[in-house]
Amino acid sequence: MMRIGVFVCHCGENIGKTVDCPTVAKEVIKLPNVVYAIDYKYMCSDPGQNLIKQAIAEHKLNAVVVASCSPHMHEKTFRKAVSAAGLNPYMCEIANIREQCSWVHDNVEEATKKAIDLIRMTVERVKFNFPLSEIKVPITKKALVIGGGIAGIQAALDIAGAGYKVILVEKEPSIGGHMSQLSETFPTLDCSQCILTPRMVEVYQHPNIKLYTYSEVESVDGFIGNFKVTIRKKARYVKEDLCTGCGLCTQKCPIKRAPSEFDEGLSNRPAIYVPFPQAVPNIPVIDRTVCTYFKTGKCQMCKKVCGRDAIDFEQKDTLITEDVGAIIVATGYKLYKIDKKGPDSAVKGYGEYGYGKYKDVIDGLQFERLASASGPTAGEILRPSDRKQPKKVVFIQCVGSRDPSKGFEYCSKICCMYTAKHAMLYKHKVHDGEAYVFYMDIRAGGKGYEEFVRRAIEEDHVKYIRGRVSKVYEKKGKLIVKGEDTLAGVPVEIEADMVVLATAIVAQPEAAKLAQTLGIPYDKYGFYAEVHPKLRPVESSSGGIFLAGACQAPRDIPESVAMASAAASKALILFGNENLEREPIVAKVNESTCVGCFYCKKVCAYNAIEIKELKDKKGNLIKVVASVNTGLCQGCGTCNATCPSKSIELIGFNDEQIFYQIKAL
Amino acid sequence: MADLISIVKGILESKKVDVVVGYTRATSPNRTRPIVIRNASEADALVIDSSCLNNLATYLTRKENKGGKVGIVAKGCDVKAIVQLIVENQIKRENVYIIGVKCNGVKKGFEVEDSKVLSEKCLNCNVKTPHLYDELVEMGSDNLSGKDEKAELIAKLEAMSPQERFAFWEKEFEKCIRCYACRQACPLCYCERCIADKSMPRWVETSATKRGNFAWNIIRAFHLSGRCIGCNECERVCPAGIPLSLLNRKMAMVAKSEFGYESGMSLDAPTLIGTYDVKDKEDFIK
Amino acid sequence: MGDNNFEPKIVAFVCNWCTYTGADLAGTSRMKYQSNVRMIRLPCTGRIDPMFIVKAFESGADGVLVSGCHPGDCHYTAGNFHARRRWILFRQLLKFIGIDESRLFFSWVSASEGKKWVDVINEVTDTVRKAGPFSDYHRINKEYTLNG
Amino acid sequence: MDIGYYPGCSLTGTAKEYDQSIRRIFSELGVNLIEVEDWSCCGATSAHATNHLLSLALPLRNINLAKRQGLKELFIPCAACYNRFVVAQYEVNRDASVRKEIENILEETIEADIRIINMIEMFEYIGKDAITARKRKDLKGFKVAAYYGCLLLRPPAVVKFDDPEQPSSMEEIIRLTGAEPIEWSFKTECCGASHSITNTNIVVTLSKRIIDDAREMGAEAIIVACPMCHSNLDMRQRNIAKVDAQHRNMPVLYLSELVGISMGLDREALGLNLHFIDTEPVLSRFSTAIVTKE
Amino acid sequence: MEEYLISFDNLKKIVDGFIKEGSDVISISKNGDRFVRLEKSDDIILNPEQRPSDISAKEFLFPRTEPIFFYCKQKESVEIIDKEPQKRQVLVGLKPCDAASLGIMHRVFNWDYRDEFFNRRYDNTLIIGLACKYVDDYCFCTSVNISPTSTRGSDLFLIPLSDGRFVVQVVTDKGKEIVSRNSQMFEKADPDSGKAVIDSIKGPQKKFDSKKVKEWLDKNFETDLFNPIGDICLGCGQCAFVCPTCHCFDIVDEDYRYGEGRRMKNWDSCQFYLFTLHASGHNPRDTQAKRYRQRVNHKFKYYIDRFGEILCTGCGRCSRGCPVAIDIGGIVTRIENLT
Repeated sequence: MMRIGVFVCHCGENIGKTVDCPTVAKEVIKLPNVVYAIDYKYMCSDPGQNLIKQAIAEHKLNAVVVASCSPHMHEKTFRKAVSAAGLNPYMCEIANIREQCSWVHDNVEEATKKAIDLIRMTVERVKFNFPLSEIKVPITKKALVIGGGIAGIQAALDIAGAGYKVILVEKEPSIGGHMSQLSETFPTLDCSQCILTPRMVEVYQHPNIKLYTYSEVESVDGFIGNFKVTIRKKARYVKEDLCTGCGLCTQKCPIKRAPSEFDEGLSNRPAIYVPFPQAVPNIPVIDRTVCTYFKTGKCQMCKKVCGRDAIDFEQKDTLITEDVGAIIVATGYKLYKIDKKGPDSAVKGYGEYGYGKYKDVIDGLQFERLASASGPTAGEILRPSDRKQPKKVVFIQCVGSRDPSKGFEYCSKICCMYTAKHAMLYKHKVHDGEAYVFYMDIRAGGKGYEEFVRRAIEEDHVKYIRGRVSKVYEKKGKLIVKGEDTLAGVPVEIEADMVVLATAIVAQPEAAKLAQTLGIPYDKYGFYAEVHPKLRPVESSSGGIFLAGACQAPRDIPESVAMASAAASKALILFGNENLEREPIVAKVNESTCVGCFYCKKVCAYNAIEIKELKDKKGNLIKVVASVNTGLCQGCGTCNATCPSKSIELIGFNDEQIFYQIKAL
Repeated sequence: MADLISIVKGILESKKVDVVVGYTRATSPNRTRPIVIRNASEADALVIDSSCLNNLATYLTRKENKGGKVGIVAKGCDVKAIVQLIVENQIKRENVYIIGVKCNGVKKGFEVEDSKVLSEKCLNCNVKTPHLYDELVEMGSDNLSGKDEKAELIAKLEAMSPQERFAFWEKEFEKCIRCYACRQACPLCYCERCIADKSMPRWVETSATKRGNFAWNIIRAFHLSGRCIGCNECERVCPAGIPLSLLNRKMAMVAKSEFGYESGMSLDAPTLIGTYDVKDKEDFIK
Repeated sequence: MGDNNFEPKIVAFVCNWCTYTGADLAGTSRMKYQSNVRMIRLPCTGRIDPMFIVKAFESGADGVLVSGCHPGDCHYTAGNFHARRRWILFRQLLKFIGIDESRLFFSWVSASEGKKWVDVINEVTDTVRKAGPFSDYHRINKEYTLNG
Repeated sequence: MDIGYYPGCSLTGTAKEYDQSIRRIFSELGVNLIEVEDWSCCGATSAHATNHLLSLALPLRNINLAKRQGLKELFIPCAACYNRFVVAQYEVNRDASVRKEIENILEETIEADIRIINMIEMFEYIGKDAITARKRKDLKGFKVAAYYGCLLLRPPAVVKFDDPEQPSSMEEIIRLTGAEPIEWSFKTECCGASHSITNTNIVVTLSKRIIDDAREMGAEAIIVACPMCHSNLDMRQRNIAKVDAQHRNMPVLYLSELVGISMGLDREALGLNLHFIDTEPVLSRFSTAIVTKE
Repeated sequence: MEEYLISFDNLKKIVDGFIKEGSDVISISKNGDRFVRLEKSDDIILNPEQRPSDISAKEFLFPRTEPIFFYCKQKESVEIIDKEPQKRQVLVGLKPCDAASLGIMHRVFNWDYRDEFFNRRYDNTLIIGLACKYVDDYCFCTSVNISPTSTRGSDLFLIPLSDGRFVVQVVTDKGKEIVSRNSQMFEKADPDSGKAVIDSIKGPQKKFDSKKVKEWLDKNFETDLFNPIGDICLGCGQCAFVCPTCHCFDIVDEDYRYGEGRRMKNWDSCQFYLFTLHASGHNPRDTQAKRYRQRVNHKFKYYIDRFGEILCTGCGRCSRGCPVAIDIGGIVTRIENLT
C-alpha cells in the first residue's frame, strides 16, 4: 500500500504569488494514496527538509512528491533529504510548479489548477517508482595513450609520473611525431629536437610506460574505467629483443633510393631503416614494399650482416590486448597534400600553385627539413630541383585554410607563426636572399608571438604582402608568382626561385576510422569533437576518452602540451576513485518476452545492447535475447520506445510510470 | 523446372530439412490449406495452384519450427516476408529452404464469385518470380483479373477531411471483435507477448470498445510500418471484414515516398525503423 | 468551432535536456504563456513512444506536442534522429486515420530557446482552441462509460 | 532525348557559329533541343550592372517559361547567360524574401528547380560514350589549349562547377575527340570581356598574354565555351598584331565546333567560315567529309 | 402445430410495429456478413438461399463485450454502480442453425449460475426463424440433430412459398402472442401447407453420427489425431468468435479514466494460448493441438455429458471462415470413421 506525502513549496513569493499553495495542499490530500500533504515557505531550506524527514517518519511515507522548482534545481537536494530519512532517494519525485507554472502564468486560478494537475500526475507516477541504487563500476587504473607525438609523450609522462601504468601506441616506427621533424620552434627559435629528444628517451626508459611503436589500435570494447583494447603490432621483420641498433644493416642494404618519410621525400633511405638518428626505439624496420628480398626472394643482405641474427623475414603482425580505464587520443595532424587529394577530398585544389608539378614548390614541413641541421641539406637552404641556393623565396599562407570556396573554412592557426619563422630562418641562412610572404591576416595571438612576427618584418626585412596568390607558373626557369597586393590595390608578379606553401593542417586520414573504433564523435573535417568547447575542451563525449593536441583542432606545441597535461589530469581524476557511480537510469530487458529482433540494438547509440543466448540446464539454446550492458547504457530510452512488445524498459522512466502519469491528466 | 513433390521428397530424404510447409487441397475443391510434411511419403498431398492464398512464412517463427531446418513453399510475396524475418533475426537463412513459386497471381477467395477474381495483393506484384529461393517451381496461370479498389479508396480517404476520415475508421474499427486473427495470420507479428496482451500497463484496452479498437488497430499498423510486405493476410482473415490493407498500404506508400524504402526486398538493406538519415524530412517539425 | 470558453487540454512530451530546460529558461526569464499545457518529462525524444500519444488522446487530450533537441544536439547523440523517423511514419498514420496537424504537433526547442518554447506553446494552444474540443476522440472515449 | 535550349542574344549574333555548331552536332547526337518559347534577355550586361532585382527577374522569367513548357533541364551554351541563370536560381532558393520580391515583380510564383546545364556539362550529360560513338575523325596530334575564362567557374560557391582555379572538365571532352589539351597556366585568366567595347587596349594586353602563353606551351588553337571569350580572343588578334609584330594568328574554336569536326561534319555547317582567324591552317589536315545522318 | 400464411408486406407491417413500439429489430445485413439493427422494415432480407452470415447472431444475446458494472474510486472507498440496459428485441430470419444455437447456449448460462445478462436479453428476445435452402461443403446441420427446416429455438418459423408468401409455424407462446396481437395480418393455413416446400429442401447430407463420435472421444482423450491441425492452426480463435454456440468469456476491470472504471465481460476463446496460461507460467494446454482437442471435445463430448446437447449447430461458419481452412465437419467425420 502506497503512502505518499506531498510537499508544496511557496518558494517565498515565487510560487506562492501565483499558485495558491494552501489550496493545492488541501486538494491533493484528497487523492488516493496521498496520506499527507503540506505547504511551506521554503521546502529546500533546512526546516523545509526537516519537515519532509519528520513526515516520512511520522506518517510512514514510502514515497514523496515535492511540488517546487524544476527538478534540475533541487531534485538532488530533496532526494538526499528523503534518503537521510531512510527512504530510497528514487522514491522522491518533483512536480515543477515554479519554472513551468507559477513563473509563466499570471492567473492565480489557472496556475493553481495546473499545479494540482501536475502534482496529481506526479503522484500517479511515483506510485510506480521503486527503490534504485547507484550502479558501481570498477575502474582499471591504467591508461592508453594513442599517438607518440609531443602531446602523447607529455600525457604519458604525466600519468606515469603520478604512478599509474600507461600504454603508449605509435603507428610509426619511432615516437616523436611532427615535432621531431621541425628545425627550430617559434617564438624562441630553440632547436626542436634538442628539447624533444630527452622526453622521448624518458618515455622509453620510464618503468610505468609500455611502448608499442609501429603499432595501431585495432579495436576497443568496453566503457569508461573498463576498456579492452586490441593493439596490432605490425611486423618490423626485426627482432626488437635482439637488435642493438648498430645500424650495420641499414648501411649495407643495397636499396638506397626509397623516399624518406621523415625528410618528407627530400632525401632517400634504404629498405631497412631507422626513420631518423635519434629515433626511439632505435630499432630499424623493413619496408617490404621496396625490400628486394620481399620483392624477389633474394638478397637478405641485412640478415647476413646482422651479428645478432635479429632479422626475421617471417615475422607476422601480432595482436596484443590490454585492459585500460582511460584513453587519451593524441593522434595529431597531417599537412594537406595538394597533389595527393583523394576523390572525396573536401578541398578543390590549388593545383594552380604547381605543387608536385614544380620541384621547387614545397610545403612547410619540407622547408623545416631543408632548414633542419639533421635534414637532407644539413641545414643549408638549397632548393630541391638543382640544389642551388634560392635567392628569392615566396611564402604563401592560408593554402587551403580560411577558404570556403575551395579549401577549408577553418584557420590552421600555426601557419602565420611558422611562416614568419621560415622567412626568418631563410634570411638568417641566406643573407642576400629576399623573402616574400603572401598573407590574409597575421594571427599572432600568443605569448611572444606578435613580437616574433614583428622581428621577421622589421629586423629580418621579410616582405609581407597582404593578398592572395592566383597562380604559380614556370617561365624561363623562374617560378612566376601572380598575386595581388590588396593594400596597394595592384596585381603583383614575383619571379621566385622557390615557393613555400603553408598548406592547411588537416586531420589524420585514418581519423574517422579510429573515431568509429573508439565511438567518439568528430567534425566534418575529421577533427575529434570535445563535449563542451569551453568547459570541457579535452573530454570526448564518450566517458573515459580524452583528447590532446592537434587531433582535436590545429594546435601549436605549447597548446598541445597543455592539452596533454589537462587530459592526463582528467584520467588521473578518474583513477582517483575505486569505483564509478552512475545513476541507475538504465534499460532492462524482460527476457521472457523478448524475441530478439534487436531493433533495440539498432537504435542504441552506445552499443549497450548485447546479444545473450538463453540456454536450458542441458545447455541447449532456448532463445536469443537482448541484454543491457549497464556500464554503457546512458538511459535515453530509445530502445524502450522502439521495442514493439515493450520487452525492454527504461528503469526510472518505465512504461507504467509514464502510462499512469498520462492517465492522471 | 523440377516438380514440387519430387523436390520436397528430395530435401526430406536427404535430411536437408526437418519439415516442409506447403499447401494441400481443402474440403471444398477450389480451396487449399497449409500442411506440414514430416516425411517424404506424405509429400504427394502437396498441391500448388492459384488458390494457394496463405502466406506460409507465418509458420517459420512458430516455437515448434524455430531452430529447426524448414522447407517452405513460397510465392514472391511470401518470400518478402521470409527476407524480412531474416533481416529481423527471427530466422537464419541457412535454416530455411525456400521452394519459390513462379506465381501469376492467386484467387481472391474460394467462394464461387471470387474464383475468377485476382487477389488485390497481386495487382501491383513486383516479385512474380521470387527474388530469393533455393528451388523454383511453376504455378501455372488461369487468367484472373481484378481491379485495385483499395488504391482508389486510399485516394478517396486522403481527399476527405480529418473528421470524415475519422468517421470512416470509427465505422470500420467498431466492427473489430478483437479475435486478433490479423495478428495471428501476420508473418511479421512474431512477438511472443504482443503489446496488446501486455497488462502492466494496459496500452491497449482489452474490451472491444471503440477506443480499444482504435488503439489496437493504430499500434498494429504502426508496428508494421516499414515492415509489412503486403501479403494482405490480415485483411483476408479478418472475420469482421475490416479493410486493414488500407492502413498497411498507406504506410508502405509513406515508406516509399519519404524514404524510397520497400520492405522484404533485400537481405542486407537496413531496416526502416532502427536506422535514420541525418537528412530525414522534418518539414512538419517547428 | 463551438463554445468560446473552451479551454483545450494539451499534453507536451519533452526531452529532459533541451526542451524541458528551455521551458525552465522561459520560467526563469519570467516569460508568460497560456496555462493549458501539461508537461511530461522524458530523458530523450527517443523515449517518446507512439503509445504515449494514443494514451494522451484516450485520457482526453485535445492536442499533443512532442518536443526535443534540435537535430545534432541530442544529449544521447542520435535519440532525436530515431524519434524523427518514427514521427514521420506515425504522424502520417494518425493523419490517415483522421488525427491531423490541428491535434498533433512537433518542435525542436533547445535549452536556450525559452522564447521559442513560449511561441510554440501559444501557437499550439491557439491552434487547438481554434480546432475546438477533440470531439471525435472524446466520443469514442465515452463508449461504455458511466456517463456514456 | 529532349532538352531545353536557351541560346541567348550572342548566339543569334556575334556567336552565330556557336549556335549553328551546337544545333548541328546535337541533332547528330540525337538530342532534341527545345528552344524556350518567347525567351528574353538574361540580363547579363546592363541589367546585371545597373539593377540587381532586374538581373534576377530576367533569368527567372525565362526559367518559368521553360518550366511551363515542361522542361526539366535547360542547356545554356553562353557562359554569361549560364552564369546569370545559376546566380538567379541560387539567390531565390537561398533567400525567401528575395524570392517574394521577384515573384511580385513577375506576378507569378517561381519554381527555380530546373537544372541549368552549360556547354561542358552538356557533353557530360549526354554521355562521353555517345560522343565517342559518333566520332568519325580522330584529331590525334591536334594540340589545343582549353580556355575557360571566368563566367563558367565563378563564383565557385554558386556555380559549383569544376575547380575554379585549375579546371579540367573541358580537357576531358577535348580528349574524346583525340585532340591533345596542353598544360598551361592561363586557363582562367581574365580576357577582359567586360571591357570589350569600352576599353579595347586592356583587352588587347590581356588577350595577348593568354594567346602567348598558349602558344609557348605548344598549342595550335584555343578552345572556348563562351561567346565573350571567343569574340575577344578571335576578333582582337588583329589589334594584337598592330602592337606586336611577331604575333602569329592563333585560331580560336568553340568546343562544339571541335566536337563537330571530330564527327567529320562539314565545316561550313559548323560555321567555321565565320571566324576572324582562319582555322584551315590547323584543320586542313583533318580532311572534310560531309557525314549524313544514318 | 398451428400454421398460418402471411404476405411479405404484412410481415413487414408487423416488424414496423415492433420498431414503433421501440424494440430493436435485427436482421441480416445487406452484404450478408453479420446481423444488424434495422431502421425500417424495408431493409429486411428473407432469403433462404442466403449463405450463413460470417458472424453469427449470438452477439445480440451474448455481446462481444459488455459492462457488468461501473465503479468510482474514492479516496478510501469504491462505489459500485450497476447499469440496467436491455429493451425488447426481435431477430428476424434466423436460419435454423442460428435459432437453435441460442437455446443451446441458454443451458450453460442457466446451469450452476444464472447469468442475468444473458437471461435478461433472452427473455426480451423474439426469434423468427426461416427455413434454409443453402448448402455448401461446410454445412452439416443434419449431422447434429438439426435440419434446414427445424423450428428449434424459433418462436415463429417461416417457410417461403413460391408465391412470395410465407407459411408461419407458431412454435412458442411468445410466437402465439404475436400472432394473436396481429391476427388480421395472418390468414389461417390448411394443415401441412408448407409440407411441399419442406420436403423439397434436402439440406446437407448427413456426414457423421454424433453418437459414434462421442463414443470415440469418450475413449480417446490422448490422441495424435489433432496434431496435423495443431501444425497449421494459427490459434486466432475466429472460429469461436463467429460460432453461434461458443460462449467462453473473460472478465477484466478497466480504469477507463482516472478514478473511474468498469468490469467488462468479453468474448474469449479456448484457441488462445493465454486462455489457459497460469500466472505461474505453466500452461496445461501448451500446444495448439491440445487447444483444438479441447474445442472438439467441448462441442461433441463435454457439453453432451453435461447438458445432453451438442454444442454445435453445423452452420459451418468456423470452417468457412478459417484462415487455414480447418474443417471441423471433416475432422469429426474422420473421427467417426475411426470407430
